[in-house]
Amino acid sequence: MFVVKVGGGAGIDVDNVLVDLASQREPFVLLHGGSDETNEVATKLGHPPRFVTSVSGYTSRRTDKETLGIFSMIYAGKRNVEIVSRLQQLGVNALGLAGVDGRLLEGTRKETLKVIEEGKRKLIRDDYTGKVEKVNVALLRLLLENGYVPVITAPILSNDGEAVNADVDRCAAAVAVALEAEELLFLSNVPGLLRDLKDPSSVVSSIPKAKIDQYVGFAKDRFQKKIMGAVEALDHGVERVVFSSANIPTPVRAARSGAGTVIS
Amino acid sequence: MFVVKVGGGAGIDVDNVLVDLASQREPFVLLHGGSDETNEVATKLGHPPRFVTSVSGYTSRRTDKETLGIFSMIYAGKRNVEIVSRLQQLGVNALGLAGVDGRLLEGTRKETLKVIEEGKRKLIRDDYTGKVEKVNVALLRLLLENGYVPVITAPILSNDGEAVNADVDRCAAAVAVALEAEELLFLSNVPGLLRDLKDPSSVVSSIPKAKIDQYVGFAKDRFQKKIMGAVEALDHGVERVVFSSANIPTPVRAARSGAGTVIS
Amino acid sequence: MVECTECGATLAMNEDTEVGELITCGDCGADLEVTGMTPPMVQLAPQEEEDWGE
Amino acid sequence: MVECTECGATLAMNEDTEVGELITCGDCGADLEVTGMTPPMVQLAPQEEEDWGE
Repeated sequence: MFVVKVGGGAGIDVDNVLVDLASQREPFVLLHGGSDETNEVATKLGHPPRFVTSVSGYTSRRTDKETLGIFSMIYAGKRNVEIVSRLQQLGVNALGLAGVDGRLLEGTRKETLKVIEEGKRKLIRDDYTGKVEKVNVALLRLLLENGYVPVITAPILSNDGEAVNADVDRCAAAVAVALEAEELLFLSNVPGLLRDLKDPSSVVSSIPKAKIDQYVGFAKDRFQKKIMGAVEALDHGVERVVFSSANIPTPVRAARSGAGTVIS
Repeated sequence: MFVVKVGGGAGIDVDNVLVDLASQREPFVLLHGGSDETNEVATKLGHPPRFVTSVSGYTSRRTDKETLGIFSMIYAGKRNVEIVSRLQQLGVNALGLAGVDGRLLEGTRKETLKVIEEGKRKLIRDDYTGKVEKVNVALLRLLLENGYVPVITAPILSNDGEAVNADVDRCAAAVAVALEAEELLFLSNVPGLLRDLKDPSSVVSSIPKAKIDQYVGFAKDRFQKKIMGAVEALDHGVERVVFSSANIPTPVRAARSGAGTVIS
Repeated sequence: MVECTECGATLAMNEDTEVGELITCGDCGADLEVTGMTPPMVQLAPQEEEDWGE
Repeated sequence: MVECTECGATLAMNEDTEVGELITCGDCGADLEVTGMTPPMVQLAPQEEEDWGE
């Protein structure tokens, strides 16, 4: 069993990943994002995306009620339908689920968020963002045992029954741990963790988990979050976490046989 | 077991239906539309909705590729997430599914569509519309038996693995037949079949299936399609089909005890 | 002018005819799909299993 | 000017302070949330379980 998360950024060849997944024999679960398309549609709808940086320096999407609606349109709607129907076309019996469905992914909504905006420290109260804390693994097993391939995305369900935005990388880590998957693959438009951001050939090929701190420095903001997710997964039983490109030939097979950055 | 379809039109109090559903003891499956919101968002995105009338006089949404994307955003995305999370908040273990998920709803995509547009007869080739022909009832039973309440919407899956728009009323009829449900309820912003469209009190309270032809004349275009769906369901084992308002107190309980127009 | 693909009759096409439009052959009644304007071209329109629409 | 709800010290508020902004009391260091501007009002900001963000 392995878990794949394919990014939602521009320049990610999702179809390339789906075609390779269709040829995999081992059972897998797929998660996907949708950030770039969400930004595009939000801008067209006159509610352009805003990103806030938490006081401890992490950026996240400012998710007020309207943004959450647009977020659901792309993640749980357009993109999930496109990926599921394409996989069905490739002979994979895909079944799309957002975290709210059947309480698949649950977590605590952050009532307040301390952020820095235009140099000012602010407290945001109407943010619909949460951290995934619980995975309904029984639902995943039920579907897998009956021949379905779960294709999962946000939003997730807060403890008081609200849909909230959540970091899909972190959801992928939580799903991998819950399913006791051996491998967790992050496929996106970067070949892996780069020593020098401007040099795509400077990929760090492997990192022993114990030495992760020596490498976290290379990662910029969003990638640091991904590495945090990887460490969390490794700490809870996942054997290998791989960051690799979605755009190379047979990207899944490549990532499972050492391409990109392997943390184990 | 009963099946409820709640409309997507403006002025439909969906929450009123969800609250009443949460108090139902009998198992049920819910389907929902999203037409008005789809029109709104399509217009804002600069791709306003177009409706075409088939040569035999029925109107349907012109669904080119871009429209299909917007359709999925609202039906399978924003609205499905809102309804599922609200039901979860009300203690119902709802699980959202579009027809593409796990091949729940399959049908033939109409390769071509003969329509009348601005007085001209035209042949449309790039329309992503289909008629539901197959229901994956095993998936529905699997979920129901494990305590989940399916919340279903379009798009459905065409035989060659494409997401296509489909009439959710007709999907509701197909689901009711597949599940051998006794009752199929259509809840919307009209109290039932009206003898006089301008007089809300002129509701036809009951219609014996055999006499349906005497009443079809009252129905205007879209409502005629609903009645066709009802007749189809009654012909295949469903005992009662009810058209009633979503906006009256306890609308589900009322519809199950004779409110609106009952066809049986 | 264009020739009906079914019976060979010559059909007049008025100015505002568009590609994708359906025209009926005056002679044999065949339903023809306009597939080109310059030069004008038609082909037999597919027979559609008409039902009550979606 | 506004009074710190924790230690009673008087705090100056500059012009561009906004509702929702966080200010720190110079005396006791408490994190205060600005809840009103006319008149200026503050309350203790909730302690947040800071983590690496979403």
